[in-house]
Amino acid sequence: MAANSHWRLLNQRLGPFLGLIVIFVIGIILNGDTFLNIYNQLNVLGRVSIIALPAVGMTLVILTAGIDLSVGSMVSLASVVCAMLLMERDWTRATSLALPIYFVFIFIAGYYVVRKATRRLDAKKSWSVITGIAGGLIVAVTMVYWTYPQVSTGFGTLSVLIIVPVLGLFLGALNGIIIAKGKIQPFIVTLGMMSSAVGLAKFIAGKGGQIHPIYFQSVGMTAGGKVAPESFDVLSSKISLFGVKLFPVAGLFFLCSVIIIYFVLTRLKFGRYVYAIGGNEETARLSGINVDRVKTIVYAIAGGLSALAGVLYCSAYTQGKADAGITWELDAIAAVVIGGTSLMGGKGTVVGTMVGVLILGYLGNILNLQEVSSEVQDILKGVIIVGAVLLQEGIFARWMRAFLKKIKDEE
Amino acid sequence: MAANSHWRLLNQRLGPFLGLIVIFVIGIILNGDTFLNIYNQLNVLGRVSIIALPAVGMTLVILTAGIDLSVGSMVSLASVVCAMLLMERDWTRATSLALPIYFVFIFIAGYYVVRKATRRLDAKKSWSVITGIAGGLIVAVTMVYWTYPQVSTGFGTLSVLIIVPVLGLFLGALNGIIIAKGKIQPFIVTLGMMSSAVGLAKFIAGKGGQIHPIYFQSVGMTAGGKVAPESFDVLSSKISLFGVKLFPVAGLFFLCSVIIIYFVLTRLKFGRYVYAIGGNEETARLSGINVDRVKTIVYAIAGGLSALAGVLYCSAYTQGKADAGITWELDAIAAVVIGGTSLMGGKGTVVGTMVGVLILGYLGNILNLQEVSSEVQDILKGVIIVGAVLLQEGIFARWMRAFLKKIKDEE
Amino acid sequence: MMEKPLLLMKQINKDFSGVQVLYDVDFEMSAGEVMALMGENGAGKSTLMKILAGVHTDWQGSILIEGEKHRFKNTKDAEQAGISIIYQELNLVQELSVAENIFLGREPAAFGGMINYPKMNRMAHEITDELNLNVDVRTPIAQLRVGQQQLVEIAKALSLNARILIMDEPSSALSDTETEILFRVIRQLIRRNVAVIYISHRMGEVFEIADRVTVLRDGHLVGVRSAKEVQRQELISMMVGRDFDQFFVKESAPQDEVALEVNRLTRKTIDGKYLIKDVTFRVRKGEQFGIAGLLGAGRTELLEAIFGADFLQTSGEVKINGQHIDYSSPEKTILAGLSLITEDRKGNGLVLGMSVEQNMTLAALREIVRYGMLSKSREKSVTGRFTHRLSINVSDMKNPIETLSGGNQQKVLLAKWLLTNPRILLLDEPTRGIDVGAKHEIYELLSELSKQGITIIIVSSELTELLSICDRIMVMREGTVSAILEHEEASQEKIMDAAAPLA
Amino acid sequence: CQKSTQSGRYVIGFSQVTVKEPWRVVFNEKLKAKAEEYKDKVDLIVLDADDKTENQVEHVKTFIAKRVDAILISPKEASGCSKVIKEATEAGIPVIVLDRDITYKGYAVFIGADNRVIGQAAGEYAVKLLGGPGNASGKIYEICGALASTPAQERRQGFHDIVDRESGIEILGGLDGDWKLDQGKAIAQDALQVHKDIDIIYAHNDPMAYGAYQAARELGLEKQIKFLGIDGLPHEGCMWVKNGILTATFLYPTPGEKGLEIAIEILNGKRTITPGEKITLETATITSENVNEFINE
Ligand SMILES: Nc1ncnc2c1ncn2[C@@H]1O[C@H](COP(=O)(O)OP(=O)(O)OP(=O)(O)O)[C@@H](O)[C@H]1O
Ligand SMILES: Nc1ncnc2c1ncn2[C@@H]1O[C@H](COP(=O)(O)OP(=O)(O)OP(=O)(O)O)[C@@H](O)[C@H]1O
Ligand SMILES: [Mg+2]
Ligand SMILES: [Mg+2]
Repeated sequence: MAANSHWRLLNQRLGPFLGLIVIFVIGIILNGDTFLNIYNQLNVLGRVSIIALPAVGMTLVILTAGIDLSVGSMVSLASVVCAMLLMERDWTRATSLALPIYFVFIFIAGYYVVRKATRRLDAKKSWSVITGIAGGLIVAVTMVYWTYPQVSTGFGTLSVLIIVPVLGLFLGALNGIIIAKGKIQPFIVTLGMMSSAVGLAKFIAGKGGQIHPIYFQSVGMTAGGKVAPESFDVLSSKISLFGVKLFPVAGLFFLCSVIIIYFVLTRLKFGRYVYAIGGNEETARLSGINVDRVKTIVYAIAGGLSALAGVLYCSAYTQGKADAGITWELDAIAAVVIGGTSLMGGKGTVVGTMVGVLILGYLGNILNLQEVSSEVQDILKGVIIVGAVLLQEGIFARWMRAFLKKIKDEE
Repeated sequence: MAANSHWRLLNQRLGPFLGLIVIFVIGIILNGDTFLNIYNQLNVLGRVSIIALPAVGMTLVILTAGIDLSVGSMVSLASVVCAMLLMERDWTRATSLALPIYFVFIFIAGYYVVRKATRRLDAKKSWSVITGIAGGLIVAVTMVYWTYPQVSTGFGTLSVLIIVPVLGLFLGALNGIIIAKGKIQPFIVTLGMMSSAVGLAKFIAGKGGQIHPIYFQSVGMTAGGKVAPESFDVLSSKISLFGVKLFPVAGLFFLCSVIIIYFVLTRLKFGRYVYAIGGNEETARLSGINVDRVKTIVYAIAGGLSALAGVLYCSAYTQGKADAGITWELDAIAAVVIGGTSLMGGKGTVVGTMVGVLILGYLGNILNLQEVSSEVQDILKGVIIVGAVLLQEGIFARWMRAFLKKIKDEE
Repeated sequence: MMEKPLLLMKQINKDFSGVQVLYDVDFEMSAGEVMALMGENGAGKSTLMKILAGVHTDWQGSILIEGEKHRFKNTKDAEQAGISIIYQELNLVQELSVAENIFLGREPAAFGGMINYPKMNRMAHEITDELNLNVDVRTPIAQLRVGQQQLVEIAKALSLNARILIMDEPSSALSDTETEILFRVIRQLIRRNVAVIYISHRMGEVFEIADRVTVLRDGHLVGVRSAKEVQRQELISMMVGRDFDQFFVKESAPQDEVALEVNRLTRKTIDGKYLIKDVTFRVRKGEQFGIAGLLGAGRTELLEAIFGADFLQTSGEVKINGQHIDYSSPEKTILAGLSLITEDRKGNGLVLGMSVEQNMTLAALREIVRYGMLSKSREKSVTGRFTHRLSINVSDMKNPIETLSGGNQQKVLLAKWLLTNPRILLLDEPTRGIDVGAKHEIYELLSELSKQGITIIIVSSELTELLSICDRIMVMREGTVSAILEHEEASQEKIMDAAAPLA
Repeated sequence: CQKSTQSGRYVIGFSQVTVKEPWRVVFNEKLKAKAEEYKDKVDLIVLDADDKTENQVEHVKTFIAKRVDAILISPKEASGCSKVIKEATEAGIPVIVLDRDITYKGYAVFIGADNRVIGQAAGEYAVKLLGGPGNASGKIYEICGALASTPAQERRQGFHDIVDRESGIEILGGLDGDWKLDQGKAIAQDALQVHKDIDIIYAHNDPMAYGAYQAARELGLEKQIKFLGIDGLPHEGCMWVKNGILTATFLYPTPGEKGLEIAIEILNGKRTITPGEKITLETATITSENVNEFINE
């Protein structure tokens, strides 16, 4: 198969972009200005931005020849926790889950940073450990001082933007560790996590998984005086210059995540290792790469980004609920694949994923503008997913050739 | 890995059974007679029997190192079509989809059978083709004579038991052909099919996917006089001897499918091919195995069994609807994996799958009897899926050994 | 050179889940020497080396380097101790570039974990030049061929500047010219006082490059000899545990009728690059027909084309006994009487998950079918027969195939294809990585088959082999036929300049 | 808000959260039927959000992009669509919220039945069946709808408002049947073994109640247990009541027609908008006596 690798590579690199252009043109033809106008464009962008984050994380996972079915339920869990942190006062199930994890994480992070630092100064190992612990504690404690009061007053935007993703990181890392240390199929592990995370989300939400609305003064809704900080509303607003709305804030998160991951994949050793593991795990291991660690980090990132998406969801839909991210994992995977990343691992780019996300986003938008019923949308979606991959793999081309050859032979 | 292969093999063979025994004992301890009594047992069996069929098909697929995400939506589609065939009169979307496929299929089947027969008699190729076509036509036409009148009178139990599974076979084969000829990951193709099949189900159900109830005279209800044949109710009844209910009819389908597939896998060339393809597809192809055909058949079987499950669903719940089988694919996969079949392909048994199905069935039953809330059930399910695999792979054992070793080294 | 040894492995014992494969093996060598490690397939050479390289961690015994005790937890540890290894199997990431593969896990960093690509590529380029491997170091490995990939492996090992360099059958994928380059490099290393452990089944090479030879048999150390003094026969008997008069066997009796006829066979990659071009030749019934050529000459591609092995479009005609055959898929060609034993045993020869027995019957299941069902008893008898005939040593036919050593695996493959009772047997590097004992047996088998009228077509990179067992040798150059030599007229030189690419 | 009066026609967009539930199918049917009556001056766009909040928000946004004259929406939950409905309202498009009230109260009108009231009606009926207020006694098994949804919580709440007052009545169960017949059946199958002496099974909708009936029938208990459902759709609940399967069901009226009428009133300027106005639709207790009038309508 390596035979037609050049051709395929070209396809996989450019294919997605062409696809995007095509669908965009179709959009213009079908809906003209309604489609083109800035308002609609920003809508599409704003909407896809949220689901894009798990897709970006998924890209890393799939590049290591893995899969993460739990991103959707991570979004759900995160949205519930986020909403409760914002709206509830005093200790709730949400706080008792998120905060301990958060502090432990802070501690560990601090520990490693400080330890590395001391190592640099070439101190003795024992020393570096001690200083590490000390440093970790200091960081953690300061954080406690900052966060703890918010338990009773309700949490601020910044806090949830840190605490909730950390929760995601943690659960993602859990996925990664089990996969790496247990040497089990990512499919199974994340399938399990998918079920458990949803259950957890429902449990934390209480009453078998009730919805937690988020109220804003500005939106003119209040629940017994309890409201979320206005700043949280900003997350779903649009940046405007001279009164012209230019870019959705969620879009920024999307863009940043893509840029960062792109940098990581292309410039950092870590990125090479991701590709190497996807390409040939055994070789990667024999080359002294710490495969287990890389995997753990990759799944952690996927979890973290999903949780972040959960936060954005809360802001966009002013609620947290246990089925917020249901089936998002499939959309994420679809986007990644349409973006030209191979499920076999080792091949693909995060930019492709971005394009894939946009393709799916515009598709939905156009079909809605066309008032196409949801069932037809489902049918089309399925066809397009398969079609896109067939195109990328240059299958149609091969079939054509085979066909022409047959005709020639007939003569 | 090969190191502890013996141990692993043992685990994978016996593990599931042990798991089943354990869970059974737990059931007895917790709920005593309520759990043990025949009625409850039959209940569980009856309930799992339906979801078991896709799992059995999934086993074949996974043995070829594939995956089929579309089984759930096949169940949905089948249930809708089945319900409409039973309850509607005259041409509906259901009939216009199912019947043509059905006739084409009959024709092709007849064609091959007759052609093979003529070949046996060592006739010329051209001859065998002609006779084949003739034969196919004859069979098809006779079938038309039998089925066609039912379009206006509503279909009988036997007819739906043939027509609907054939629809599943067809769509499954479509999966297989695209996967085989297109050389794309099964995950993608079946993901696409999943989306499309659900869409199709909704479309056929009409009004954006309404539910189609099934009425029986016996249950004393009629929808404008239209009722399904009583014989259809039998599919969800229990076989009883001397007034003692012995075995659910659905259970028979389950059992038969397991026995047949077991036979196919262990006694037929085809079965060996399935394992070979899962073990090393390239080798299989170079050994003269028609990989594409085997794959197509495997996915077709998965589709067919899922459709059959859809029919049983209709009988059990007296309705057909577009979300009947939603997320069943995940349960099926879970059952297969808990049953000790490796997602890497080439290793596993259908008996294991049967055990896996029962384990999940009893789990749900016990938790319900204990009135454990659904969210906790979700959490437990996730944990058990992962735990089961960890056990089978003998990971815990390995960790223990490593741990003990460490301790020894410390000394 | 009796100064204090650089490396000392004492009383090494190793078992794989209870199956003992190394018994109290001692291994010792000093800086600046080349130690050849020889032994039949499954003797334990690779295992011993993997222990030294930190791949296997659960073993008994001790490793001393410059008298200092070491116990490696992983390959990284071993690297730090100055040990690098070229594995018997290729260990490369197809998607990554040549340079990235060479420095995988050891990328020169700029700052903050960023890779310094210019530097890395420069360094990579220096090494590949040293090996006359002239490809752009930025091309993905996937576009290189087995041979070239092997050279990258070597480059990777060299880039570590190790004190101890282990080469596990590095030459088996290399043509003579490339092997020469390899030897040149080894000699340079020796001058830099590096210790080289060289595993090979090729006597000639061993005598050419090695200072001393350590011989293993069935996991036991048989002895150490100086390459200067020891005799070929002695080595063989040490390895095999028995003597035999004559090594190569050729008793083929080609008949007059043409068995296989290939006319203007051509195939291209999608990018229009010729893999083979207008290949035309005839092979007679019962003939042993050799195909020589440098790496990438298109030999594998030719065999695969005839056998219908992959989907690349192919044109031209193939006739068996004067009849056109449809070579669009192995399914069809096998029925037409063709069999192909591929280059890459693990990759596309065996099904590793399956038992020895099942692997053997995979291509000929119809042989063991009774009333449309597989009959276990027939399977047992049939496979038993061939196991005996090819003297495959395997304790239980139900064991997984991966527990057999290379040589025995190769014999299982032969059995597998003989079961299809072919008219024409295509063999691609059938003796690669196989010990003399097994080789000898295979030569005997081949001539026996040719006497039964089966046509043998054998691709090999070992010219001595081809020269001594083939009735005729076809030489390929860049996908085309450059010469077809009769047994008598054929010689190393003629073949080599027919094979050498046109400047 | 600029109307497309040049064409003299009104474009009205409707976002239906899902059509998987038969109740919503009837809902859409009746709404469309009503739209037919006004077809000379109204174009009705009906979109199905496939049970996803995101889709509904997307719908409303496309409606805004298309500058429709009015928006009808039957939201998935109280909070999800608040923001976008605010956006629409501020864009000058009157929004009429149907069936489920939302947290943002700036909309033009809310039309829907009160699930709590319905729950209470069910409770009162159950109490009556068990001996009337004060001296009622017996066991009731409750099968809930998707507990994550407000209707389920309110139907539960309302029921308990009444029944919890009765010391003689014991309420069991409360598992989540997710509105689905099959899950209702599975829950009942298991429950009926633990508690053989259940008098009433109260399910949050008719299909689940019917599922419970099927389970009881397998055990031969269908005669001694009474089944209460909610919704009272003509071809479902009513049919089952008529056939003596359900003892009673409680009408959960569909707000579609009313919604459209009010929308048109607003567009014609016949009705002035008082933000946050609520219109509650009446429920009704459907039993074998009165079932026919509900089927024939
Ligand atoms: N991973 C493994 N699991 C189980 N058995 C193994 C494994 N690796 C090697 N063996 C067994 O150990 C023995 C020695 O194998 P090894 O590869 O070291 O032989 P070798 O001398 O390298 O043979 P060859 O010349 O074919 O490479 C063989 O019997 C082989 O079957
Ligand atoms: N997968 C591939 N993609 C593109 N070109 C290939 C591929 N495999 C082989 N080639 C080209 O085909 C030609 C022959 O390759 P092939 O491997 O058949 O050589 P060979 O003589 O068989 O060498 P070997 O000793 O490895 O068998 C080479 O020019 C090589 O560039
Ligand atoms: Mg070896
Ligand atoms: Mg070759």
